[in-house]
Amino acid sequence: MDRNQIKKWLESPGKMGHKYSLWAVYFCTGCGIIEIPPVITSRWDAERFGVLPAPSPRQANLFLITGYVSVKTLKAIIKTYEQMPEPKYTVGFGSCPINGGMYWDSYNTIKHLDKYIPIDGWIAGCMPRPEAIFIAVTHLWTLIDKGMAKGYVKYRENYGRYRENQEKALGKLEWPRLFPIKDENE
Amino acid sequence: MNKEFKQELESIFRDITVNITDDVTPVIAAAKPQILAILRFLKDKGYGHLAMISCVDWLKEAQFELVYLVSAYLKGDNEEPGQEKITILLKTRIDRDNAELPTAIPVFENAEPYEREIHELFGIHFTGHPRLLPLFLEREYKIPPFRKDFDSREYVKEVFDKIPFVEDKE
Amino acid sequence: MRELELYFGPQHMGMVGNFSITLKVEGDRILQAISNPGYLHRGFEKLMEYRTWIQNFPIVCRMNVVEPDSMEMIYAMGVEKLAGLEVPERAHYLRSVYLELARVGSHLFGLWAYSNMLGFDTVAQWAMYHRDLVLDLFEELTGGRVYHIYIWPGGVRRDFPKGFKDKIVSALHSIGGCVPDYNNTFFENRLFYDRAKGIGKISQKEAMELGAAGQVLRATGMKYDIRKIQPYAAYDKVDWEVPIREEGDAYSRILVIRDEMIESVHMIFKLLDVMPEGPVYHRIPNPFKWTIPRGDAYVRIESSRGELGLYLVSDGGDKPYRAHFRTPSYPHGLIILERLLKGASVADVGNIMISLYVVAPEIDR
Amino acid sequence: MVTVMKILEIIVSPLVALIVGIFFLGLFRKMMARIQWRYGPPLIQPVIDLVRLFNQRGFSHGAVFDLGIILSLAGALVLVLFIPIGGMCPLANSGGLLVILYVMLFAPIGIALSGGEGANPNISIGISRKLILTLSYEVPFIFIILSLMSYYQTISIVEIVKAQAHYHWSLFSPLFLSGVAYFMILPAMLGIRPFDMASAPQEISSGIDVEYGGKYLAFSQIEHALSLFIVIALFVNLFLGGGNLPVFLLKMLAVFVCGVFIHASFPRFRIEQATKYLWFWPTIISFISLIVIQLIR
Amino acid sequence: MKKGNIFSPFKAIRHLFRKPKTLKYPFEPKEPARRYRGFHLNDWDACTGCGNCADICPNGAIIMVEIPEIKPEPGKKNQRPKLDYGRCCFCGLCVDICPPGALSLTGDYFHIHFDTKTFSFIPGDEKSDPEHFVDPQNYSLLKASLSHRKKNFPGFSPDIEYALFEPERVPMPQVEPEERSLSFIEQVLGYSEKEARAEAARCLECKLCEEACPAHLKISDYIKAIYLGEPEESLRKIYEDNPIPAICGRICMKHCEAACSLSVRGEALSIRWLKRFVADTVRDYQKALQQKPAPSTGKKLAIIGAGPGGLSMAYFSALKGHHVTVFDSLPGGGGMLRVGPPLYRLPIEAIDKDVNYIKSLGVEFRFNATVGKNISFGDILKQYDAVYLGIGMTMSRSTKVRNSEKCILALNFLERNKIREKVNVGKKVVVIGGGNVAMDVARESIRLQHIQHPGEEVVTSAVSLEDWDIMPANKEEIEEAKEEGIRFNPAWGPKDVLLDDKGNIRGLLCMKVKRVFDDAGRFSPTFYEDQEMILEADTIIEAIGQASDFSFIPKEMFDQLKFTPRRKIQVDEYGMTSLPGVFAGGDIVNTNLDAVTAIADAKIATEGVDHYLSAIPIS
Repeated sequence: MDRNQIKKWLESPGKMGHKYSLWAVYFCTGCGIIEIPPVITSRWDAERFGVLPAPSPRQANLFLITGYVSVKTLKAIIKTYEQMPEPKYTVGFGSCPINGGMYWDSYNTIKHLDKYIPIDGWIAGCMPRPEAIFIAVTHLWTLIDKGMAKGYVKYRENYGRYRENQEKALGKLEWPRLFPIKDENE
Repeated sequence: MNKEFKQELESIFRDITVNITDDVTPVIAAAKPQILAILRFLKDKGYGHLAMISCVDWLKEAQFELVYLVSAYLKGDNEEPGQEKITILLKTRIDRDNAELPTAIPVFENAEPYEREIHELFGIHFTGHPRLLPLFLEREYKIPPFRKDFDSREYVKEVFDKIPFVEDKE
Repeated sequence: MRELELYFGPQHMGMVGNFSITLKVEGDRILQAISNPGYLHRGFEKLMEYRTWIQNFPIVCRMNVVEPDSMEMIYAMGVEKLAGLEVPERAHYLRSVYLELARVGSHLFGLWAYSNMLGFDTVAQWAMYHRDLVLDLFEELTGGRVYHIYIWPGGVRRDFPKGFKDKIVSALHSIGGCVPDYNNTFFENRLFYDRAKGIGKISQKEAMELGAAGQVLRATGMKYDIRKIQPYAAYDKVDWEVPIREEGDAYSRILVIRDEMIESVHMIFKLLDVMPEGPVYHRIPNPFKWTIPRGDAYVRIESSRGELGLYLVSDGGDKPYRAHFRTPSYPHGLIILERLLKGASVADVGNIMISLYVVAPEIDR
Repeated sequence: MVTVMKILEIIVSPLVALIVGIFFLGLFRKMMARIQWRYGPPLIQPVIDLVRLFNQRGFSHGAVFDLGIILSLAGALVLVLFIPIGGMCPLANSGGLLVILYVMLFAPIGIALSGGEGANPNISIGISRKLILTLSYEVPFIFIILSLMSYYQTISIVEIVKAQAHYHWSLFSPLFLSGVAYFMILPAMLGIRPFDMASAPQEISSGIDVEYGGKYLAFSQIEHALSLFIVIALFVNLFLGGGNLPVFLLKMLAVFVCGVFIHASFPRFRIEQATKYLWFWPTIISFISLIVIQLIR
Repeated sequence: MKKGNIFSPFKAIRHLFRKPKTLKYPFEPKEPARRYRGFHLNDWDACTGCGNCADICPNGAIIMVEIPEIKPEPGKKNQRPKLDYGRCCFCGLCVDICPPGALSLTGDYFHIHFDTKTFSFIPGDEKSDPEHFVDPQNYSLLKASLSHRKKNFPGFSPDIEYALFEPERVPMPQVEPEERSLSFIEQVLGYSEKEARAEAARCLECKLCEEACPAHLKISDYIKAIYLGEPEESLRKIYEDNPIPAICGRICMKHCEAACSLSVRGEALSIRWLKRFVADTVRDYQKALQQKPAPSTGKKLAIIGAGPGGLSMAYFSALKGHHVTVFDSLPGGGGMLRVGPPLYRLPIEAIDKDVNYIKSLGVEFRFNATVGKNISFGDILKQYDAVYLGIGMTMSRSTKVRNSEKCILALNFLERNKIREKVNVGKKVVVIGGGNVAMDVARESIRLQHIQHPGEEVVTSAVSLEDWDIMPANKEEIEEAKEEGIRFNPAWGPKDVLLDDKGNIRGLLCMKVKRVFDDAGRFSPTFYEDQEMILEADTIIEAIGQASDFSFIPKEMFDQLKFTPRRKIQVDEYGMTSLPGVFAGGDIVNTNLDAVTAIADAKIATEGVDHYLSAIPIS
């Protein structure tokens, strides 16, 4: 660790802590999850960078949305995302959450995940290789450093519209609103 | 699947056609009321493995075709060798409107999820089924999605593509 | 004690795949378990009706992420049967080798999931490491790590690259060299025996009644393996054994998986020895004009989890009229799991589920 | 001067416990990683995690939820004060083993209190498992403590350590069987495999920790680090003869490494299997030991 | 397996002291496999813009976008595929279908971004997109993305062996050269139905051919109809744009096949033979086509020349309801095609089949009527509301070297052989010229020699100014001519026709050609005066080009007729010449000089005539 690092640690321990201690929600949303076990196990060992699977969303700060999102999963994703404490970062995996991927004409998968929850970064690939996940982590570090990974803030500020989109896709949601909805006209 | 078996089947059940085009997948076409009896007969004959129940929507003919695929497990004493190679396709056609069929659970217990799935995706009602609850789907669909008149691409355009992106206000 | 409703999954560390089980528990006992699939439902078979015969080839493998290869194989077999396509001799051998590699990879994944679920991450990590070695082989052969898109109607997509045989052999040797480690640490671990013995016990009669196949059935003592019963690819060209066990519990299921893995490795060596030279691909008709005569076909193969079937219907057009997959996890996950969980301990949910090798995406499709 | 030293000790000894405990957490992950053929996180990873957790918003389920975690943390901190750390023991003369026996129940009770507010079925299962486990190892533990007390005729740990310094370690005395029994219940007290069912992530999503996030989880982690320290320190003090600080820490490290080995080599027990195990071998051995000691005396 | 014990698991601990097996990624690099299916790479020079990749993509990930910088040319559209990595599944079907093999996948697969818009891009290669490809030493994993890619990083690349299309065409059954050079039987036998369907199945429907075809035939549609086993439907599709399929199916210059995307790495689809198959298979055009002309407009149109242009004009105008009269000096339809192409390529029956169908639509044909001789051009102008000139090039040019009047002109030679008595040729024939007409002449000549001098040694040699590489004749024609025994003398120019004492031809004196075209690309041959050669000959045929015969047009009108710098009649966008009501098309207007271009001209002129006629009152 050089001087620069130490200076950064002293200046903003929060940012640095989040950078080097990314705990991912363990949620197999789609087929991209198949590359997560190799990443967190011996061949690639993401724990070198402090990336760990967290058993509960309450403890996590990283949400890897791994692959296609069916309507039923979307509900679980939103629930899980709202359970995560702030700050939290989301990464969309592979083609499917970006623009529908190969399920672009499926009646039961959603096509653009960022319509429903904010996404801080996307990884190309079907599915992304472990290497790409590592590079994505380094990119996420940069975004955290620069303060650009602000998806959770965006979610809080535009909660009304997100909630509206969620209800369009899922029907009435049975759980209460996470934030009070601000008047859009303000 | 040999000739004798075919004759035996045809003698017991009337109005069925047994079609042996290929050694391993003989096709039996029967009418709706006979299905359960034939299934039971096949099970007694050793075809005790219901591989699956499939459904084909023949839109032009306004019919659903239910296909029961039954094959045989290995037997300990191996009395009729070669039976386990055979998968029998038992087909029946039912009308598309008010599609209804008796459940096959009394004969094959594992028919339950297959019938549940067909009920959900094709809208066929199985009388006597203990739980015809939704299996896969979360949303409500006006037409069950696996019917041929349900256009998935159109549906995506109607529902998902119309949801707007959330942009920052600046 | 009061009755609780416990949601096992989908967001759960013990859950492999996006699947959920609703448990009604009293203390540590499960009163009722309800499988709750559908988190991965994409309407796959509906999507296939929109795509031409060749366009379906890259997407069918997506149905099951753990072992996509058997999906490719069954689709290719279905199309070949409907269209009457010929497959070159060498392609049969390549397919067998490829499928057996996939079986090894898949079983290693299963071993990872099982030992991880028992909280035994040491073995879990080893197994995952070894699976990665298999994936490296796949990458070398097909250009994809997970989705290989290799078997297509009419043969396989590319021949072995140079020196690939040696790479297979060396990779499998390095996995095989660790079998004693696995034995010592996992399979001969008394705690594994304690945890798995007698858990999720199913009798042969019940298994047959519920439509079981694969290692669930083989663990009850029936040598039911479609590779033997109805040989496809090159499985009838070499000698091999179907490993079985008698008890029908999680312990024997896991050991059947282990024995099968070893048998597969031996089979690959045998296949590599007798593999003929020659072409590997008979060109399929022009993909934009390819129509298949009206008809239907049912084909089945032995995937790493049991009987995988495909009922394929063509109405004479350029697209499948209907495709319906009989996936092995379907009866295992939706009926047998519910039956076995009833009365079990909460601690054994994952134990039973993973020993049945329930893979969620192929249930939901 | 003595008072100043005492106050200093009161400040320093929890610090030492904390540092050692967190170091052990890091070492634990590092060693596990090496056994699993990988490099593992840097040694200070637990510190980074703690920094992160303190900077993350936790979610509270009410006052009791907060109170419970503080109670268990306070219990652990208090407990540290009763344990001699290389000759440094702030509360050496007050209570000794009996207090420890008593205060050690604080942590599970605190967590049970807090978790009861969490309203998550996983927590209730986790708590019941934790309590059952505590009950299970408490039986042999009490036998062991009784053997110790009757052998050394004292309830003060400092006295026991001193006595060992004069003769030989308790482990190589007639207390040998008690030592073995203690070693056998050590994983259960540490909450490591095969006895980590109370927080089994794959079964009940980390059980008691499932609703903790942010600083709550950080407190929980610190509590975990402290209890790791306490249990091992107790073992070192009672059976391995304590010693001055470096020796003491080395002995702790040795015990800890044995614990990691056990953790790395076994899967998890079911809770009834754990109870069965704990009430069988360790209980019998510690009971025999107790009888042996009574006979000797 | 044993029940196990609790001590054996501790053996795992020895791994504590071993070196971990983890790859220290990203500090230790790991290259993807050689066949890795990563991001796309498109060789823009090779890409034809055919769009097959977009058609085969199961996910709709590829769309074709127009690139304004690229000039479209025959066989190349100015479209390039645009990839959407929010859709792509990296299956590589696009690579396997790509006919030119331009598309491939690379080992690059990193693209991590917070903006989804960056996930779609137009793939290029190192040449067309240099700023996004960096050298391996400047390549950084941490910056790797779609705009930071490694140079020379091959992945899954196309392999013709495993391509999804069939690169080889179904061989056309032909009469063997030894046999065909002995008679005038038709050389090409035509596809059987099975062969035709197999060949039609190769078509990828990219429609590059349709753009290359001057008449823009709906090629992929009619080929699909053949594939589906519906030759009638196919014929209907052809007749939308081309009323002479039996002729075109034999002698078309097949611009389409040159443009065919399959031709880049394999053999082009034999579009011409498929058209011929349709024309030959359908026996009764009237029954198959069921065409009815529009109600009569009462307007009258005269067409001079019954060549392909005139026939097409007659067909299209007749369908519009005009009354059409066609004048031709020959005894039948077809114009130059009736006399030019030898019998072994275009039999008279095929021409008559097409002409008869057009006749059946109510078109009046006046054969053996030479305008200017039997009927004057002025009369035609008076009697008809509009006139279409489709006279083509009917006069052979001569080399004008000394004694060249002793030589036979190509068109005379061909015409006599085809519709009159055959020409007597000597045993040694020299053909001057390197174009297609020269090939026809030479090949006819060798047939005549075999017929007239059976069993004797005969020689036909061809002399052309152009060397092999620039010889204007089709490669196929040259090959076939070689097979039949023609001897070629490329890059020799005629200097003198040598006569013997009796005034008969003795031989041809030739000079070596230095170059044929000057720097500006104009035709101006220069010779090495010192290199000479004598080709012995008793017959010399000149086939160096043709010219039009405008002598039937009265002088004062001819003066009003405007010409382009290349001595072609100047027409407006409706095909009308500078004389009002006089339209023109075909070889006298365009420089392609082939039948299908004449059809294209006729299509344009039909619109023009229709427009023009609707403006004038009924006379």
